[in-house]
Amino acid sequence: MSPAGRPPELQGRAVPGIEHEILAQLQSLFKAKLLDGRVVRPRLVEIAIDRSDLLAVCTFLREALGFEHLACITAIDWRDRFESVYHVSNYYNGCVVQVHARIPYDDPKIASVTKLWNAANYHEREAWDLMGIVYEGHPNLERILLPADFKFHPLRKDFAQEVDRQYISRRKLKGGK
Amino acid sequence: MAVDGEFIVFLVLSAIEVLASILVVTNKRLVRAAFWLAITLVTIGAIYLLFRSEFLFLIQVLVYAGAVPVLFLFGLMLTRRKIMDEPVTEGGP
Amino acid sequence: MSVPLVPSFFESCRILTVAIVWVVNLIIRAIGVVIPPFNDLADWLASDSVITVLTWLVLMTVMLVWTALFNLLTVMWIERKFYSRLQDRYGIMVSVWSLPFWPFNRRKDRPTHKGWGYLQNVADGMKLLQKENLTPASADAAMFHISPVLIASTTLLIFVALPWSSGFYVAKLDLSLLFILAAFSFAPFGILIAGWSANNKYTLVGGMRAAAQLMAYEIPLILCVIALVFFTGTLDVFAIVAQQDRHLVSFGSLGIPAWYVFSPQILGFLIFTVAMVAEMERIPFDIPEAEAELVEGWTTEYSGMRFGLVFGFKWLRMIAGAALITILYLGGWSGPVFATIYIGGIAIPILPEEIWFLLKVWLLCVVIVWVSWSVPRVRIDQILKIGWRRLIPFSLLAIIVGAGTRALGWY
Amino acid sequence: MNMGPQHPMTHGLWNMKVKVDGETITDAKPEIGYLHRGYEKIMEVREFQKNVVLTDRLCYVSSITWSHAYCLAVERMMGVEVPERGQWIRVVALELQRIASHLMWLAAYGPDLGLLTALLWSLRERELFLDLIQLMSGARMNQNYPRVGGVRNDLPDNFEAMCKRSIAHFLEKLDGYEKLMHESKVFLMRTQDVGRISAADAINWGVTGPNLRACGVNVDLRRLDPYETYEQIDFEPQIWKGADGGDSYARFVCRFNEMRESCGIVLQALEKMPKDSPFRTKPPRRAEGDGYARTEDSRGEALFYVIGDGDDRPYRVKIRSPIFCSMAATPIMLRGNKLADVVAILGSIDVCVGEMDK
Repeated sequence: MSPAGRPPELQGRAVPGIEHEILAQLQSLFKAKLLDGRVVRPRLVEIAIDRSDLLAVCTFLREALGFEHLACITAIDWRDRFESVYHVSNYYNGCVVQVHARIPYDDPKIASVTKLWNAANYHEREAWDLMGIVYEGHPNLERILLPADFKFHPLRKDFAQEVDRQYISRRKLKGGK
Repeated sequence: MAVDGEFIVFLVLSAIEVLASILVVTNKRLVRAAFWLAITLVTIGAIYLLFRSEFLFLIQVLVYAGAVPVLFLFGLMLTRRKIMDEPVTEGGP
Repeated sequence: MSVPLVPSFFESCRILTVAIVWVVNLIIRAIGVVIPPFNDLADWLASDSVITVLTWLVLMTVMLVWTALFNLLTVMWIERKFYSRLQDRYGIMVSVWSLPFWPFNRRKDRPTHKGWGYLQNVADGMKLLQKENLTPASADAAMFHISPVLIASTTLLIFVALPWSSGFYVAKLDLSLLFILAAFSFAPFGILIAGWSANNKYTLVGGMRAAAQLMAYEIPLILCVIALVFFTGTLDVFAIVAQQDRHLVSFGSLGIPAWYVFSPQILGFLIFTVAMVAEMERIPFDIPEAEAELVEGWTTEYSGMRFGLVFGFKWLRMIAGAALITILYLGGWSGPVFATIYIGGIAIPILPEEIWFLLKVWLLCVVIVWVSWSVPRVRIDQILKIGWRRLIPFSLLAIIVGAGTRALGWY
Repeated sequence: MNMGPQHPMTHGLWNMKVKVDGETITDAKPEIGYLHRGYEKIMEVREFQKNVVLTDRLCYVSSITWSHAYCLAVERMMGVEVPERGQWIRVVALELQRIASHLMWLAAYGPDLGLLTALLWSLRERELFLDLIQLMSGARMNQNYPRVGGVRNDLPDNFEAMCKRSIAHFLEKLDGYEKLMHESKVFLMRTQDVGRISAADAINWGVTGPNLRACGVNVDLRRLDPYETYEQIDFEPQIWKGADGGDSYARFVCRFNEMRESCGIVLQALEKMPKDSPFRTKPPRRAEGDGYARTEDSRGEALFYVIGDGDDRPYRVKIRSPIFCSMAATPIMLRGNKLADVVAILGSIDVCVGEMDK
């Protein structure tokens, strides 16, 4: 078995230097499809891909490299594009791959990874709820934190907060203008 | 016929019993019918008491008032309440 | 071999009634000086048959105050104090000086929350009395109102046949044991009606559970009594206690008493106690109102004093159950007497039978409380499994043991 | 049947829709979001340091661990290195908070099973640790103690002695707990073979922390992805060692033993801590880039992903709460059990609604 693969028993300890190996494997397989790929710090690899390659990368991570745990799905509004960030973690060597999947702003759709990790179920629902990214193939994409009749996706940057900065001056407290 | 206390008690008890047993068969709400059934059985027991058969009275109460209506009610609980002529609240706890 | 403090409850109440009537008649005759027909009223009141009727009324009142007020409050207080100590805290400590009106609020420096807290339960009852009685809109109102009455009245019915000592009783029945059991067996009916009529899923499930549990535990209860009857040969609780009022092994004046718990009936005693705890719906078996999953079980929809009734009468059933265990297996009110004073030929015991009986009952209550605050709740299917698969075979075994030892003449 | 939002079973405000057949559960569906306060949005308009106040309130039972996770993420984004003494103090604070949180869980789990005595006992012991935390940070709840770049203040002089005394007292009391819980037949009847979830399912559904270790999976982020000075501490992650884990009892045992383990970590940390050295650095005001931190919270894996765009406020903060993910797996645990087991199962996974709904 490859060092990145699954040892028979969970050691519960991190394997040093594993992040370079995983990045190398990803780069050798996906080559140009990786828009960005670097080792941030020990046990953290960051890669960026287009949304069309998401399922291929995720399947490779899970099936071949043993990344069994989907820790988190973050949706980010970069004003000109969306990003869906997947933190996928490996229990065998303690490595985390941070997958940035880029989504165009006018068409916020991406494939769902619920088939790979059931944990994605709630995360994707939450991301849809708060950011409005449609995860195609999700079994039950409905609002989870907000009321079912809520009309907005509040984490988008164009959803204004009441005040830009929470600040009360002493003058105001004393009753002045 | 001399009207003595026991006779009056007997009349009252049997009146209650007859009334209750009529209510058993005419009542549309099944749990109320079961309640009247219990009343009927207890009054029958009380009539036994009138005949000085205390043991029979206690056994009647123990078995026919304590156990049988409970069994009936237990069966009724498993039925849906919709068959009764009452509004069914949707949702609720 | 103790002596009762109240040699005859009825006679005591009669004396009390006669005294009351005498005082009332003084007033009536004073009016009768002006309006003569009132003298006839006074004579009528003092007549024998009226006194008898009045005595029964007074007797009922005294018994109600004794059981439902004094004993209920005391056992509640004991429980609350006891489990508070178990949990490393003081428990209720409100003293009478915290009452907000004269003369209690006179001294500002008196600590108001360092008392014994006995009146806390009274205050809780007062609070419940002031609350509104709500009836759910979709409930079967008549049945909903009837069931607390049913539960409360049948619970009080137990105390008709349950004696507190050889003199302190309401009625002396030949079949008193059977009567008590019959009165006990009424409660599931009321609980089922209550659970069903409130039209709430929690109460419905709670009522079903209560009925299933009580039915499962009534059977070993009665089987144990059957096993005991092989020994006693009677269903009269007075006779049963009298049989136990002797020494099995004597060491001088003291000795091991011939209680049925020190006989082959020990098996029956254990089963009876477990079944009784289930009948009381105390914690290892309190799933009918498992507050964690069923809010308050079948009492969820009750409010105000109706809730107070069904809640408070749980303790009354506990007293009745503990008293029944005491009578059947722990020698009832029999106990050694340490000193008896004779005043004018009337024996006045220092430790009368009532004290012995209450001591045993309360101690038993403490043990039950102790158990119920140190174990978690059992699940419904486990409860029924314990009831049907364990207790019933063992109670049948108790019958066999009882009959066998009796037939072979070993006991 | 609705269990919640106002129900004694729910430790907070959420709803469990349970479909029952008689008393057996056929299906369940958690409904959450009643306590959603929009943390991720609010945090975008507050400065980095001020957000610690908010993260404290994510879970009021275990606030230090949450603030710490946030601070760690921000520090990694800024590239700030916390001085060594600051790291050790954080370890002490984290473990004390973990014990306090577990005791709160124990206090809630007891009444779930009808064991009110456990509530009073564990709240009594929780006072010890709340007092310690108060001594350290000045507050019993919502301490606002970890700061970006270290901790707010140094440990007081008498802290070490007090800590040792309290822990010795606590370890004595834990034996009494074992008598009340582990050795009680009724307790075993209620918790064993209830709410079972297989290790594969648990990993796939994203169950983390003690709930995952109860399935026999050797994952403890303090070991697997060490942060602060956990690498230098010798401790044993509490894993269910038996053949059939994943039930309520295994979860209970793992959490229970973790308290004991945490005591050991605190004592070690107090020994190994360098004395009289700086405990915090001054972080930059503005930062750009992204930083993520995952820590072993008292309930599982807490993950913060913070993105800065060069301003003094985060551009985006993502909170991954462990209970949010465990909640997705509850239908698997509940299915096929009895209605009365709902409390025995949901109590054992230690729900905290504050962090679940964000």
